[in-house]
Amino acid sequence: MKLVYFAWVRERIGLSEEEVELPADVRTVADLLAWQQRRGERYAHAFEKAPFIRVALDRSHARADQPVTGAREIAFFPPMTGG
Amino acid sequence: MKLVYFAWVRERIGLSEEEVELPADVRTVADLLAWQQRRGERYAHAFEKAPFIRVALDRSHARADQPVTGAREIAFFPPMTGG
Amino acid sequence: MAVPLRIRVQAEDFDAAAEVRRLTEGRMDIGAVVTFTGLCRSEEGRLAALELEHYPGMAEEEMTRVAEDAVRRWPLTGLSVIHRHGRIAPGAQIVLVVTTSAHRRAAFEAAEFLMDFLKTRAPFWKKEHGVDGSEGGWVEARDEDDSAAARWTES
Amino acid sequence: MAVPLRIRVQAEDFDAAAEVRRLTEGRMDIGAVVTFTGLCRSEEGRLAALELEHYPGMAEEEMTRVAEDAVRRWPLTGLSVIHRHGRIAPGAQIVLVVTTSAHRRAAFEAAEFLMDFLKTRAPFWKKEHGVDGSEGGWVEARDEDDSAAARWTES
Repeated sequence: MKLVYFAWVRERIGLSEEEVELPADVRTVADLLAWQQRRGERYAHAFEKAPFIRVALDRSHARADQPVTGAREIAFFPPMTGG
Repeated sequence: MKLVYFAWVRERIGLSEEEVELPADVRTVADLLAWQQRRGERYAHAFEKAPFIRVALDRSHARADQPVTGAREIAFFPPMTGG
Repeated sequence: MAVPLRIRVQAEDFDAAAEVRRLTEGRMDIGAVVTFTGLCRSEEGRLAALELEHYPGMAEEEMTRVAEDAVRRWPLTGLSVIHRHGRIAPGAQIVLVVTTSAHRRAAFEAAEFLMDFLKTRAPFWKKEHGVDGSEGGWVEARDEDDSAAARWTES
Repeated sequence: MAVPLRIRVQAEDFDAAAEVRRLTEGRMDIGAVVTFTGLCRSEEGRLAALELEHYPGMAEEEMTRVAEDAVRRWPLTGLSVIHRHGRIAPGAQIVLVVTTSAHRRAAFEAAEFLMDFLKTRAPFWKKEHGVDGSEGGWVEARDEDDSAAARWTES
């Protein structure tokens, strides 16, 4: 599964994308955010305000309770500031 | 005193402007509209829907109860349709 | 600092891009530019032209009053209003409003306010000319325009 | 008839007048054209530039979803949205929305709706670069933008 990062989430992790295998117990967006926090110092820092981080599944905004199963690309980013 | 007319008010009267002396008992915009209705067939036709006709005193929109005394130019026209 | 107001009544066509440049050039404090352009519609091919009559002098004065009102109500950095008169063909431009501000909400609201009040307060009247050579008569004012203007009443 | 939608994400600057021409040329059924242009502010001379990061692919898709929503809600005759990415200097253009319709209210409301939802749904992020060479950090999302978007909730 491909994970992609933007803005300060990308900067804090130090990666713009990576390929991962998700543990079997990571089923929803909320599970995924909690798992990210446990992946070491950089991830803990990037995801310390997990409720503020937005997630997109295959380029569509996703809610915390949405299942991640089957997604090919999952993106993590701060609230948007375009326009 | 100068009276000026626009749009279908102008067309019905057949004049775009005229100089008049107002009778002494014409004090307000409402008096003036009533007086115009009594000035012959063309005026009666132009002012038959007097409540719909707008009046401007010296180029400012005026209400029916406003006094006309002292005005140099009084304009009569239908509701506006610009923009 | 006085807000630049530009009010014009003219027979000639106008260039919205040039008006925008005039308000924005050399400035770094503008975040939002809204333009409204009103065009002449053919009404399903029925119209050959609209003829716009106006009250010279009062048209400019009334447009200025509405513009000054907008500047009092919203934090604008600039504002242009141009209204044409005379004969205008379908597809051609009739009216332009440009508002600029640091933020988008002020620019949008002020532009809508200006259009609503131009429609109901500026002394312009439209007469239709049909493609069959007929004079289609004077366009009637719409109640909708009065209620659009009424929603801006300050409480 | 399908409403022409034009959605672009690009590094290059854009020409609002050309976009308006593209939507209006040869048509006689359009009475109202609204444009919104978002510009980069210098924040009192503090900023050297904004850097706009975006999520390629999702940015276009999300802008298209918002545009299709606008077309469903208002009787538009056309719509263009262009959003730039990359480094943008104070005074330069960031975003453009153009809406056209027979009537002004639809064009105004749809343009405001598009801007409110681009701000809160399109995946773009602004980073500040200071004139002193510093990286000023990422611009924070404003609650005001969320409440601006919330007012369009269909009841």
